[in-house]
Amino acid sequence: MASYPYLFLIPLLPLLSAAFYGVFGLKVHRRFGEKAVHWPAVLLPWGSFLVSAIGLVTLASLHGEHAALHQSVWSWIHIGALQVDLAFLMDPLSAVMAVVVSLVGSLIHVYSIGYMKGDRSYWRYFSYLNLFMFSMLVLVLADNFLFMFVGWEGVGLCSYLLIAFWYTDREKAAAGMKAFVVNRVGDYGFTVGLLVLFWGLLGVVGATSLNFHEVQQLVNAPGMADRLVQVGLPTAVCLLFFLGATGKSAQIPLYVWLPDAMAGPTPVSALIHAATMVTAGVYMVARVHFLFALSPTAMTVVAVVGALTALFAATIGLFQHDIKKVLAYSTVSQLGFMFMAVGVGAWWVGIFHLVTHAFFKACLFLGSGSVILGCHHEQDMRRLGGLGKLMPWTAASYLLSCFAIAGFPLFSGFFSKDEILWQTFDSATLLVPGTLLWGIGAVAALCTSFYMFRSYYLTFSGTYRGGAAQQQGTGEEAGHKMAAAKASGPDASPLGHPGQGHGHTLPRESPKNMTIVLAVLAFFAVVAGFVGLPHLWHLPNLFEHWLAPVFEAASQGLANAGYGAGVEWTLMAISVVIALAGFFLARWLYRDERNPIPRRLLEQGSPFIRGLHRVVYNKYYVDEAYQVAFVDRATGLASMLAWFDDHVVDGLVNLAGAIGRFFGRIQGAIDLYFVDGLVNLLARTFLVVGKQFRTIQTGRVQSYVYGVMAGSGLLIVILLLVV
Amino acid sequence: MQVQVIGAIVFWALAILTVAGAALVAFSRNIVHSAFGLLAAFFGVAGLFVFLSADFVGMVQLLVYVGGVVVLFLFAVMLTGRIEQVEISNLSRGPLPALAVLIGTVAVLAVVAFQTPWGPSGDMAAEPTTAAIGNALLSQYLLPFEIASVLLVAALIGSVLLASRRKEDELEDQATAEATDQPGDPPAAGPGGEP
Amino acid sequence: MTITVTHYLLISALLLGFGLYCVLTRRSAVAVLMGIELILNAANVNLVAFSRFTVGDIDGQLFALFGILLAAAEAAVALAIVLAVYRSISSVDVDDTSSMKG
Amino acid sequence: MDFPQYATTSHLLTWIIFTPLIGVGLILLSLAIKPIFGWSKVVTDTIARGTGLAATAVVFLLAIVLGVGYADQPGELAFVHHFVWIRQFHIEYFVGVDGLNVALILLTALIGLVAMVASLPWGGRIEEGDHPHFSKRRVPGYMALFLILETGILGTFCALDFFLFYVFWELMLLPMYFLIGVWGAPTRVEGPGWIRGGPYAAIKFFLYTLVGSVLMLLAMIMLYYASGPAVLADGTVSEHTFNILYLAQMGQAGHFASAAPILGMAFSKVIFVGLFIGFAIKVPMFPLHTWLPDAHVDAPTPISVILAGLLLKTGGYGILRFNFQILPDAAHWAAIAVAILGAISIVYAAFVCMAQTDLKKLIAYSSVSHMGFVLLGAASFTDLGMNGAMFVMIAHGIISPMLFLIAGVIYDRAHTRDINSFGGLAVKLPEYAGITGLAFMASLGLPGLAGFVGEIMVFLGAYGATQTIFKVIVGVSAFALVITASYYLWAIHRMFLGQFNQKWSGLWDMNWRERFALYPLAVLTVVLGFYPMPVLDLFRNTLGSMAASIAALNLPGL
Repeated sequence: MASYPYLFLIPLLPLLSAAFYGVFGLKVHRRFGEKAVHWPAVLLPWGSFLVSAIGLVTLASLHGEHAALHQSVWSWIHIGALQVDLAFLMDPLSAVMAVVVSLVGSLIHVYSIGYMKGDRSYWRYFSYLNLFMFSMLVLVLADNFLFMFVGWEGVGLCSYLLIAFWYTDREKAAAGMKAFVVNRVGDYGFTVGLLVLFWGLLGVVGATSLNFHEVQQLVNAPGMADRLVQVGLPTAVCLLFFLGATGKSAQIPLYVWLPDAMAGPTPVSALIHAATMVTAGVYMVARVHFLFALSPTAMTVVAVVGALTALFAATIGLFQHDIKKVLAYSTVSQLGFMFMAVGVGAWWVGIFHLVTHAFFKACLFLGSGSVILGCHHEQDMRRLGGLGKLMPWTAASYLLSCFAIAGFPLFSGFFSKDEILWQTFDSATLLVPGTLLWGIGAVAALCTSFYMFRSYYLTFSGTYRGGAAQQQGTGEEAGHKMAAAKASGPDASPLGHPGQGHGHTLPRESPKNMTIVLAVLAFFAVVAGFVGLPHLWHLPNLFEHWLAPVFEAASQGLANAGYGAGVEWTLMAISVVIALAGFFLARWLYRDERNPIPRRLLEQGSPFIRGLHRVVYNKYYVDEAYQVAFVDRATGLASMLAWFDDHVVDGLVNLAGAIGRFFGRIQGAIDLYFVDGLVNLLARTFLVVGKQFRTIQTGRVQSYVYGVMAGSGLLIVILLLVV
Repeated sequence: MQVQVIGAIVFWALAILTVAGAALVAFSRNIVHSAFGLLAAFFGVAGLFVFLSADFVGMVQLLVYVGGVVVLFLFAVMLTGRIEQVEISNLSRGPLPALAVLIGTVAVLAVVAFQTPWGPSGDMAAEPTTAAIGNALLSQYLLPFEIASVLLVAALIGSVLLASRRKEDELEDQATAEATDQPGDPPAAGPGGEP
Repeated sequence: MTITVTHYLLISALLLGFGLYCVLTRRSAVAVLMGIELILNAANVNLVAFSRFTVGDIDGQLFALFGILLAAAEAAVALAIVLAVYRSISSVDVDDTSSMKG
Repeated sequence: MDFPQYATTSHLLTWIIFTPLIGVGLILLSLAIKPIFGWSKVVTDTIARGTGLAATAVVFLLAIVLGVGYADQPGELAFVHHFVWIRQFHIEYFVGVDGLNVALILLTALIGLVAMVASLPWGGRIEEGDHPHFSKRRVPGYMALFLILETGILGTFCALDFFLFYVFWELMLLPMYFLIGVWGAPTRVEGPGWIRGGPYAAIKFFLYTLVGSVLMLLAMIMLYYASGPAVLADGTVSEHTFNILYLAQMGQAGHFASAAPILGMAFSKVIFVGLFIGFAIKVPMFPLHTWLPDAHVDAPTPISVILAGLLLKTGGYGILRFNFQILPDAAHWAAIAVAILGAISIVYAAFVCMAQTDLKKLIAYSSVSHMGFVLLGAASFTDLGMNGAMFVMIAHGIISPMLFLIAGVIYDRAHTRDINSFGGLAVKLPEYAGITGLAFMASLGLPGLAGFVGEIMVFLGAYGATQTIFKVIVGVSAFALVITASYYLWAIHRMFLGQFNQKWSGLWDMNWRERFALYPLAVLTVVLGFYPMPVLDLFRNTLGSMAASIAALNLPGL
């Protein structure tokens, strides 16, 4: 492993900016304006990108299986068996991730300049965003599980902070909280998985580590894999890690936070909740692929959960009205595809889809952000429309990305998604037939194509419905909503930029820095696929080749069903048909308002259809079920335990105190009435007797002398009598 | 023989003087007479001490009692009453019970004195004991001696204090508790502190 | 006729008796104090007599000395008290000093 | 048995321990000469504050000297000051630094200084009425008691003679009682009868810990009489010994394991339980924790800081120093029970936190939860677990003071700690919101901050314990990760987020006094999160060999 002393710069540069603006941001913003905030905050991530890119090039010049750059900054925790450094590792996998993250991240920083313009907390936004870059880069570049966990939780934190960015809105704040807590459930799995792995290795192999490469070496040591499988270690560890991945990557059952996360600013949704952070789970599975490879059970679980999520989320996406919600469910669905890929052992495909998805989904989100900005924070597609003419750049990039995500031939999504479906179909490693998963994936792909184009047509074609809605009676509600949005003050939303009038003027195209970013991303969305051409075409697959040193060893152990080229050609054709079918269906239904079928279907459809729609529209009531099953339980348990603590545990203490007091009282009573009573009795006796004797007590000394003498005489008499 | 007879005569004379003085103290109606009886008794006792070859104690008896205490009594008598008022030492209670006590006590003690076998007469030489007493006081009895001196000083001071005329109106004790602290420093204004 | 300890004891007993009588019968505090002095002298006589006749050393004399000393101190303090009392109630009658009687 | 001689090598520790007492002397002196010079209250208050600050600062500097000096010889016994104190009972004055206490001494010096800064007069409005701000009431008394308290804590950590330890242990109690009772919350006028009309919390604290002390005293005396002959500082042979190091030596040689049973129960187990209850009350461990929330709620801010940051650590330290070092066999016997109680503390207190509406109570319960980690880690008898337990103590010793300072900041301004009554405070108090967020994140164990390092080490260590049941215990207690995140985020949510509650428009952001107290801790939290090795180096050799030696005894478990 080659040492490369500049790796630490990649995460450090954004961190510097984040720390600086976190501490001094408010003052800088107030004193020097927005430019002073965004120039350094935007340039430093570009610096990260530059260093990553140089690293990538340097890496490319190395050869062999262990081609990797490494840098250890300092010892982090060295206790006993735990030897963990703050160390960075750039192998082909993390190099790809680092470059994509820093590129997309930097682009979105640029985009944010326009999007966040005029926001009261401009500095805070860039500070958080930089912090996110830091965390994400740590996540991908860490050379051990524990350090990776720093980034893992760090991105969760940033996600929380950015979702709740407009925190004066309690719902948005709550969405952030939900994201963090749900992620934390996943982290529970990750943590426990870490423990099991660490001690399991020590128990079985006799040595242990949390370093990726060392763990891989230990696992791959001759004969060890079988012994590990025998004790079921890989399955346990992988399932626990996968729980972590479902949290971070919004898979069933922990996907619920992602749609709510759209409460954050749209660039954030693009960066965190589409392009980078949510793919961390996929990356993590790819990272520990050598363990997954040992456990067909775990792989099956991953693939099945991925497939189900893909379908499940895609169906929800069909009927959403909020453009960002559509994209959110689409993200969940696409993540499901990626998990299908890594679940069937086609890790490089998963990463491939991750990369292409990062481009086109970021582009889609940023496009939606451009729309939202242009339409005064209107997200409901029923009140958009016809924007294609008004916002040509946005519309064009959005359309290109739709082609990409739907899997139109030669667009990037086509290569990655098609490869996933093929690999799934061809897989024989799983405990379920690959063809079944392929079927699910194909349906999901159809849904994807449909709802993406639905969103495109609803937004960009037809006529603009936003301004008109104000005059219509049916738009009453919308009017209130907008008024409310404005009333919530400057901090609640970035409304009120100069140049973005408050009036109901027609939407206009976003500023240059945003459209350029859209264009760049759209370009990548179109062409990124060419690095990973199918084998079928007998063209070099650069991407697979690049990642081969990482995955090669593990993928040899996997079995293929061995379908021939003919089958693959067929599947590819089916994919194209699916994409086209979705496209045409959506175009037919939604290209303009003329087609009455959707409305009629809803208004006059059978109760079944309406019921189905309602269920799907309400996301199958999963949130509500979770609320009842977990949140209410937890809070109920909490108040119960608090009551218990207050009344039983503390009650016992107070009872002990009370018993003490009670006995004290009894003793007091005894003291008062018995002990003291005796004394008083004695005293009273003396008093009474004394009163009688008082007559004797003359106070004259002489009398006393008589007494003394009488006593002496008595004594003498007694003495005489006795002796 | 001769010496013995003379000694006996002197003894009896001293004994009679002592007892007679004591009787005078007890029975005289005039307190001044009582005081003089006391003088006689003290003198007799001093002689008896000398007779008992306790010459130093006898001298002390003479100095302290005859020279000091009796004078003190006379002063007290004179300061507390008029000399002419002879009735001042009236019997307050019937003398008979007191007489009974007197006789009883003396009788009992006499019986004891006569009946107890006192053993052989001591053979203490009739020589001056002053030196021996001095030695004993400064060695074996040093502590009681010192304590006694302290006691005397205390008695001296005490009696002076008691006997001296006290000022009627002593100034009131002005030592009151120090004026309590000023309540608090002026309120500091907090940043942005508005009610 | 030899003088024995018995003689002294008799003298002492008489002194004690007269002292007691004095204490018992007198109303004047000064006279009562005189009786007390007689009683103390009786004790001293005893001490010196026993020292001379039965013990044979000077310890008794020393005790007698201390007795004298105490008697002198007592007399001084007591007479001072009497004076003070006289000043406040113009009487030295022991029956009159009853203001502290319970 | 062969006893190494611990000769006096330095008087530094004695200076550290008693410097605060010198300060107390100066404060009393100033009061004594106050009438002579006719000083006003302002003058004596200033003198008292200056003395307090100077004393704690000197202690802090001396502690830094100590830390730097000790860093060269980690694991060794150093800075020993040793002489015979009461010969009849073989009691010695014996203080020294080894891996177990060095970090805690440094922590004490730091937190003492921070709490002193937080005790300086508060720049805000003076509260009118009969209950002015604690920093302005009876200042000389407060400062004197504060310094006595610091001496007690320092002495507790430094003492290597059991009797001396006990003396300092008790020395902590009384100042605390008065500081809570006199400078704390005003007397309650409502509530059940036992709460009204008296310093309920202070009395509860005092009695509760006194119960523990009594048990400890009994155990100490029994241990003393069961101990074998040893030598004193001057080389004379003593019949019994209070020397903790000798006691540990005897205990690890099985001396107490084979001692005559008490009432039919094994000697070492009885002693273990006695000592453990005494320390567990201080920790505090479920179900002996209920004094803590009350004490915290009533205590003034700096006292809460000391209570959470230092006093609780004396319990954990005691368990490590006495229960585990002297009675390894009984520790083996009780390990699972201790771990289970620790896990219950972790999860249970976390749940209780969720239901709290009083910010200070929430933080207090979170302390219970976090101190559960100490028990869990220590009871695992693994290298990682014990080091983790110690690191959790250090981390919690930095984080919980932050939390209580934070609670103090808002209470000083709003005169309430009811979380539900706030809302949207981040609008008005951005800096405060930021530092609160950092502290909460650190407390919930966000990786990269100090809390995480300790927690993960405890989990790793406890999971690797030889007893299988530890795996279940860890699995359950790790769930506290989720609950902890929930209650902290929920607290942030209710306090800082949402629409700004106009009721609090009169609030203002932090002042410099609060910054001086909070920022060093915040920086330390971050630094220790990423660079914990300097601290770990201080004690890892000691705890590592301790874990190894206890594990090597290979005794049967429960």
